Amino acid sequence: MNVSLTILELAVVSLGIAILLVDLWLPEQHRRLLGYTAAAGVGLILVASFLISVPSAEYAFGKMYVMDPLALFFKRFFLLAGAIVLLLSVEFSDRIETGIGEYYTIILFALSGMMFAASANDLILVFVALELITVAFYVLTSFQRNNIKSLEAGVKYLILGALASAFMVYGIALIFGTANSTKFGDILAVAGSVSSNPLFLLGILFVLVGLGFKIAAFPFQMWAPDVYQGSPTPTTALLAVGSKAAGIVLLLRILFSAVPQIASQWTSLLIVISGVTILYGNLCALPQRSLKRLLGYSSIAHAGYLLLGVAAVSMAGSSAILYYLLGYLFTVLAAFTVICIVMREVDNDDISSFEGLHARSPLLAATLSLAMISLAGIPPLAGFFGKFLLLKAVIEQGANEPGYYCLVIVALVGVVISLYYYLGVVRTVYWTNPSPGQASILVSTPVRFMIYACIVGMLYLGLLPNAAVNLAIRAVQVFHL
Amino acid sequence: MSHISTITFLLLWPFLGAIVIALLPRDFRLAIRAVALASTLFSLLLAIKVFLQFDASLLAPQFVQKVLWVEAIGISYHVGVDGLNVGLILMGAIVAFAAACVSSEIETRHKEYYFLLLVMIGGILGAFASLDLFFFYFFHELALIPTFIMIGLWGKGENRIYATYKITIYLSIGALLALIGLIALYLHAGGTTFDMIALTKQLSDSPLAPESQHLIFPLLLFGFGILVSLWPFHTWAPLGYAAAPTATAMLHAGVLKKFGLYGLIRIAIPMMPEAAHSWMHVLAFLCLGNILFCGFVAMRQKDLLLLIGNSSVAHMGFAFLGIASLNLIGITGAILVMIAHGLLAALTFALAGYLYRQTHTLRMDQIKGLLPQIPFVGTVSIMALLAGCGLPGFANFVGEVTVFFGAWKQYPFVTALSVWGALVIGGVYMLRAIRTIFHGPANEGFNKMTDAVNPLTRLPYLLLLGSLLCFGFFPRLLSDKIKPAADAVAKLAAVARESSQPIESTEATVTASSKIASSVPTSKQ
Amino acid sequence: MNGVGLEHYLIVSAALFCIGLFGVVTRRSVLVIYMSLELMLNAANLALVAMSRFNGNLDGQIMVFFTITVAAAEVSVGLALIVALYRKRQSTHVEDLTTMKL
Amino acid sequence: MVLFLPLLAAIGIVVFAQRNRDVSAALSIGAIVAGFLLTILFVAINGWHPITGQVTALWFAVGDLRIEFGVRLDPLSLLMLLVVTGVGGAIHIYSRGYMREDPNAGRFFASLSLFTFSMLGIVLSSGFMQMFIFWELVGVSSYLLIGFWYERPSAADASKKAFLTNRLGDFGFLLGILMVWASLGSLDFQTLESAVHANPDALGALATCAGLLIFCGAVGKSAQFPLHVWLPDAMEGPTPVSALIHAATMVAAGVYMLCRVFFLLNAPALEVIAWIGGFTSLLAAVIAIQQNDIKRILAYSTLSQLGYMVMAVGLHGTTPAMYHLTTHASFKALLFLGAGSVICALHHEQDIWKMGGLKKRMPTTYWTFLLGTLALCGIPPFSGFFSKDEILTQAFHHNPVLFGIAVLVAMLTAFYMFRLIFVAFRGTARSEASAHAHESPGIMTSPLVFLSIPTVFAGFWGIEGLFAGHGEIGMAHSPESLIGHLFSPFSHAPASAFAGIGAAGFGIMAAWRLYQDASADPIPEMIGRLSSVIRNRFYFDEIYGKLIACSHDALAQFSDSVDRWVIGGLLVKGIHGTTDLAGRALRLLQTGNIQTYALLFAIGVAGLLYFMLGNP
Amino acid sequence: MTQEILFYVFSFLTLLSGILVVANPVSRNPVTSAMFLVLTILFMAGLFVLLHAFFLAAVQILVYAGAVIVLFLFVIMLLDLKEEETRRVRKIGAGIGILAVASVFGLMARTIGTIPPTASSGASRPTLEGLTAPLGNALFKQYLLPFEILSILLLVAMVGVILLSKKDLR
Repeated sequence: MNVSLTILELAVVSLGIAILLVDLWLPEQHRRLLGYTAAAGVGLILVASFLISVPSAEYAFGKMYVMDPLALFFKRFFLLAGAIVLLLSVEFSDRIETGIGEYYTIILFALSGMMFAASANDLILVFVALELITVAFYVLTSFQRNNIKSLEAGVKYLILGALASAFMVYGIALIFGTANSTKFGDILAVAGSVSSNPLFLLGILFVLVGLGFKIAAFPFQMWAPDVYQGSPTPTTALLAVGSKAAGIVLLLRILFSAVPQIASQWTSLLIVISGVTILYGNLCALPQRSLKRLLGYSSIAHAGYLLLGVAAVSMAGSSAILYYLLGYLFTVLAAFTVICIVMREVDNDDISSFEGLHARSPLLAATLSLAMISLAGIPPLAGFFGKFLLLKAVIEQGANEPGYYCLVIVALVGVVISLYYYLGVVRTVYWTNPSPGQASILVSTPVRFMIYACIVGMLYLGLLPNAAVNLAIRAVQVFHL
Repeated sequence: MSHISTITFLLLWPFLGAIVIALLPRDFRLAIRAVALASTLFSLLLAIKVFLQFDASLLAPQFVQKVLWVEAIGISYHVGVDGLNVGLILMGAIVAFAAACVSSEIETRHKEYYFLLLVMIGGILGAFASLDLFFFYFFHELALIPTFIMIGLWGKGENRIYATYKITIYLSIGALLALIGLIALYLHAGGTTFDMIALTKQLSDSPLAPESQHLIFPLLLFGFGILVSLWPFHTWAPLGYAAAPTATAMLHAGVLKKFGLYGLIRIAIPMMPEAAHSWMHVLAFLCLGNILFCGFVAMRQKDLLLLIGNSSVAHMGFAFLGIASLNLIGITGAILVMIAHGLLAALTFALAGYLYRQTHTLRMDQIKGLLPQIPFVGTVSIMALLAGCGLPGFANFVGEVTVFFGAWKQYPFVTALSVWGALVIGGVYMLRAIRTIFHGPANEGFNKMTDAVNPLTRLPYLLLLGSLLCFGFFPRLLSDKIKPAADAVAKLAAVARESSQPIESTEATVTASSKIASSVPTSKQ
Repeated sequence: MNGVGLEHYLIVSAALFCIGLFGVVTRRSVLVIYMSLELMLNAANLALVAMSRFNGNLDGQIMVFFTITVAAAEVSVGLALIVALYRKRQSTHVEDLTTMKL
Repeated sequence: MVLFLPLLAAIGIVVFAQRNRDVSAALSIGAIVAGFLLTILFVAINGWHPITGQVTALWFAVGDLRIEFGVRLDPLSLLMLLVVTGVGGAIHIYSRGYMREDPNAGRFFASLSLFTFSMLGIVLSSGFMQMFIFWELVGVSSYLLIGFWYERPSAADASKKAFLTNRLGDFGFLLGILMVWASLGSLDFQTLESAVHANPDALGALATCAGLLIFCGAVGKSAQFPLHVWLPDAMEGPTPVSALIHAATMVAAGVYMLCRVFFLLNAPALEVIAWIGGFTSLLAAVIAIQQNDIKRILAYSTLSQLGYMVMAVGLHGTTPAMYHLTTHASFKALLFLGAGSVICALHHEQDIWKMGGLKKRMPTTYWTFLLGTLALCGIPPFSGFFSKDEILTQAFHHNPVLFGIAVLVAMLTAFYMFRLIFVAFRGTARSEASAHAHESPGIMTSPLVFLSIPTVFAGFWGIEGLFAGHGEIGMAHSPESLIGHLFSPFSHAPASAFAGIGAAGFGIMAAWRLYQDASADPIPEMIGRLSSVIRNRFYFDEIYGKLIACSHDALAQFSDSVDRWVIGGLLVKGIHGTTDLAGRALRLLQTGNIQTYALLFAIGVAGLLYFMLGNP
Repeated sequence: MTQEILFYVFSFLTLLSGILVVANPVSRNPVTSAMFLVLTILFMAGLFVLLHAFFLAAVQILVYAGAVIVLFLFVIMLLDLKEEETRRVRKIGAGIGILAVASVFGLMARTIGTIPPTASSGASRPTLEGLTAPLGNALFKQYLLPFEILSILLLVAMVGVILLSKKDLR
């Protein structure tokens, strides 16, 4: 048993426990420090993760846990996201009346869940890791317990999440029953014989339901807008980036490591889900006035784009997903940072409260605009190249199955629709003038630094994607495609 | 790559300028403007240098620079010039400088404006200089975004927001269609490289299967077509240009719009000649929509900007016609039209912008008889409008006539109608504009106009007009440079023609020519 | 146990699962919804145990163990939420939880 | 050299001397006079058949398309060159006086020089494309000149109309050029000519069509029916412009072009050309007799004479056509300048019924005008007689019906011209202005005198020799042949000669009878409604107006509404609206009620299962 | 044979009480639902016993009946929740719900019906005994990692519950 492979997760968990404990003795006025410490700690772990290199897959806990380039990629991804979200939480801390220390801790625990999920090589571990994430998010979502919206979001997320979990458990049961194992390696070994077994397929479908809920894919996307809107902003950010990425990595692992044959049989399903998700998210976002809710819908649409890569069932598609997620990370976090800071001034995320932002804070305005532009998939930002790779991957498959071309068309329609509302945000930010009462917004140094980091990330990925693409390509080599 | 090509410098200047502007404090208005002017001027000088040093006798692209960008999928930063784009780059640089000059009309948010302007210029120049499919598209998109934002922020008129959305959505659809086509092309060609030169060579050696060609070509045709306002996807253009700030309209209508045409010539036709043959008939008839339909629409416009916008759409029809003819003359003509129209559109929009600043309206039922008050601008405007209806001496005439000669053999009927559109319809609306706005008695309320007296103010107009006249008088400056490259394209297209059914086309010619015989007496009225 | 095979257990678990699902879909008290969710998880547990038994593989039972724990954790968080919510709204009705919509 | 002098002058004026009237006038006049002298010098040195027949330079070439710019010197172009520079020079000088008051004279002379340049370009062009280019340039410079007083709505409208009508003709011309190029593969006159000579059927089935299309160009420029409407309106320009453009040079370009490309025209095409020419001349003559504006009378007379020339071309008579063109250029320019002198003297009064008795007050003008009139009417021994006679002879030999028309037109010509003379110059002054008119200054009368020289004598030496190609027939003409020539019309075709003279005489008599002392026009009473029909030019303008309104405007309106409602409205707005609606409708699913979400979740699962497992 | 009868009895009772949890025609009181839930869980424990999962049966009763349901009841009592008010009975919603759930069940049952009957014919007689010792062994050796993760999960849940339900914090 090679426990040392889990060093990163262990570090995060220890950090979480440490924060929890330190919080007990820390005086009120130094709370801010706690957040910075947590962020710095995560950052440190992130840096440390670069000391680890995994030339080939290594296993621990009886092949339940795997450490391979894909896992490492996502661990770093989550660590990065975690560091930024923690910084964001510090910014948000005055709006959480109680237990900010616990907030950081739970974020860290959720983070560790995501990191475990990245390494999951067994359905049981998948389930447990996902539940850790989910339960942590139940708490994070309803953390503003004096805010009815936050509580409501928590309840909604909890009920639907538990529903999805139930399906997932049932699915795991069925898979276990037919393949007689929950380990991916074993499933892959017997998949040839069981892939025609309807019970096995049913199991896979139920597991997909559970994951579909996590990434907010159609038809399990209903929760996203409400929860995005109601949750505290850092939670939303982490939900948008971390939870979605965790769902995606598990989806990829299960589909392409455990049951690749089934994945290639089910392309039509994936195509339909991806297409409908894109359309649904974009169409619903059109008339949206609440920016967080809009981003909720947009996250549905982006789940659809990510599913493009899944639907392609190819190395190119998977690597495109990884790249896309990386771009999405910077973009969404930048957007939520701005929202978080602006909402600190006015407790309202209606788009109208962003009017004249350019005059109140040019940096925030530019950041939000850049984020929107990147989300819309316009060069030179990361979103463009990600979409480019995804579309390329899908078109690549078009020769085998014409349905892919329809999917491409749908994706295009989605992109065009999305332009409308993304640019609507940009318009509000720049076209209008601030109402007289609104003062200019000050941005603290760490946040400024963070924003710069996000912008640099977006630009770097958009302008010099070579390294990231290579990284993604190396990471997806683990799949059996 | 040890050396850095002049072209790279040419692209770099606007971006460098943009960065410098981004770093300057927002109160340094003069410095910001100076940086913008200087960087575009440097680009212009480099473009002139490239143009003069360009050796038409070499078929390979020159001033090449190639840096691997994304190794895994074969994207590289690859720029260079050959006959197809050398003129366009020069034109783009001229228009860019002129656009920077006329930007003095901007009164708010200089910093953002000039930043976006320079990014747009860099993108435009990059799109035309790229020899890599990805960067070709990338730069174009890069230039589009500032366009949208500038229209929205500094645009004029009440419905600029609607116009912004319309232009955004339309152009995005077009660009995305083209993107799909480009990706599909890349993949069908083996998925190893985005390099245009390599792809062209590879595809001429082993052409794509006809099914693939017929799948990809329409994507490119309509994708690029929407970008160039191919009828009936043109409605964004007049509206958008009417709403755009002057420099944006100049750059977009003048240069960026040509991207689609350039793409057709550079990519679609040489790489998929067979499909090109079967689709060019469609294009030929759609271009009639541009020439005649939009010409008629232009006749009805009451606003000068809308008139110019529609006429610019109509002019695109000639370039389409040239491309549709798929022969050396037609393609050369199309490029000439592109260059000429680029200069002309920039000039007209610059002038319209000047007038608008003076009058705050360009409705032709309100402003009348301006010439005596603004002799310089008026005269230049009249010359520009006359150039717009294809007057010899201006570069447009050369391009249009060349297109007609090129297209005549393929589509006599279409060409006849296009000639009608060029000579008669074009004449009607341009003269109408001159007649109402500049001639006739002056209208009350517009008697406080000031003419452009300052030499610096005059510079952009004179520069554009001078280039138009220069290329109009000495078209060989351009045509000799274009010809070898256009010939290569036409040859690739011709190879496919021989392989496809020749009988059908001759039949078509015969029927078409009998049509023309019957149509001439009626069309003479 | 000759006549009773895996499929019987599975049918029972499926039926129970669907009963739970039905409860989630139709009941309007959040508490009862939680209970229905418990039913669903229990149904899954039944399936797991049956699978485990008929496959001769203990892993299924381990999974049940985890499921029970997770269910308990979820329910506790959920109930805490209800308490918090009830303090704000004096209601555990789902129809009162619609401040965010459209 | 001759070609570029005016261009340089034009550029010079635009760049340096726009504000300075004297300099610009001097530049312009200097250029054209120098051109005239150079031409004479050239002819004197090289004769009518220069060794260097054609020099060209490649202007533009792509593939099969070679557009060359060249100078083609042959008798035809040299003659035309003389006409353009000579008559044009006189008009330039005259303009100096006529425009001395105008503040924008600089612009005027720039346009004038540009016009001269373009005209010379047409004359000297060696290929179709070059000719077309200058053809268009002539169009635009005439546009500038007609619309010189652009503040006047009528002038602005007239210039627009002229340009557009010309454009219509150019449309056909360009199509014709394209057609010729497509079948013969060249645009060079020389190459084309040899190709046609080598193989008369080279143009194939399209020969007639191509010929007629090219003729369209001439119809536009030479204002033949049905595109004649612009010419009378063009009289809104300053009078020297009318003289230059609409009498001497521009309108002659069409005829010149027809002569130049005569080899391309086959019999059916010529037939059509002849009839159009004949019809135009008759129509214009009829209209002319009921016009009251002095310049309009002259304009219609020009139309009529152009019809003559075109008819002559159509009857295979390029030589008579060119001959008449030459003589007509000089005497019509003379007449226009005379009219201009009158107008100037009367402070821009153009109605002949408000003149009268000018003979005494403006003797130079009167006598030169009379000379011009006599020439126009074809009274021997003035030049018009000889040229007209040749056309009549041509018609007599080829087409008796057209001959009849021609004679009738000759009679009408004499009638309306002498109506003009009698009403305007004889009798008594009918207005204040005419009573106090003064003779124009020398700078205006000297061109009149200069122009009256060829008016009187041009007929003496004829131009057949030029085209016959034998011997050098220059300025030095032997007196024997001159005398012989003088009477040759009577000797070799007496019928047509006498018919012409007779018709003219009859016309003069009629005019004398009717207008000797008339204070108002007696004709309206005599023919009633017809008069107003004639006076209103057979309502051509109105008909065209309606026609254009019904065709182009309707099409434009149609296109515009399609653009606005169908493409912009139905499609764009429709798609946009549908999308928006779909968004709003889908949004309704998000009721905020968790139960709905769960239900949809369940439905989703059901759907998913059905989709994947429903049909095993 | 006894086992067979017991299976049918327990199954029937499980399902019946399950139905009564969600759709009690008599009472809409959450307490009733909770009580029937206890019954369901008890009967299911019986099924577990039939499947020789003795340890799990015990856990089931202890954790669910002993802890979870008590928690439910505790909350119900704490909040003094009354009967679920019947506002508008959403017949359409319920109808669609029944339809959707029925179709899910139908599809699941059909899929389950496709298992080859060999599993039930007793050809491979199951021998697995769900005793405590092997379970514990597996749990603390092979499944140590998920177990530990679960402990974190419980920690998270604990922290969360305290934060959410505490009346006033500091």
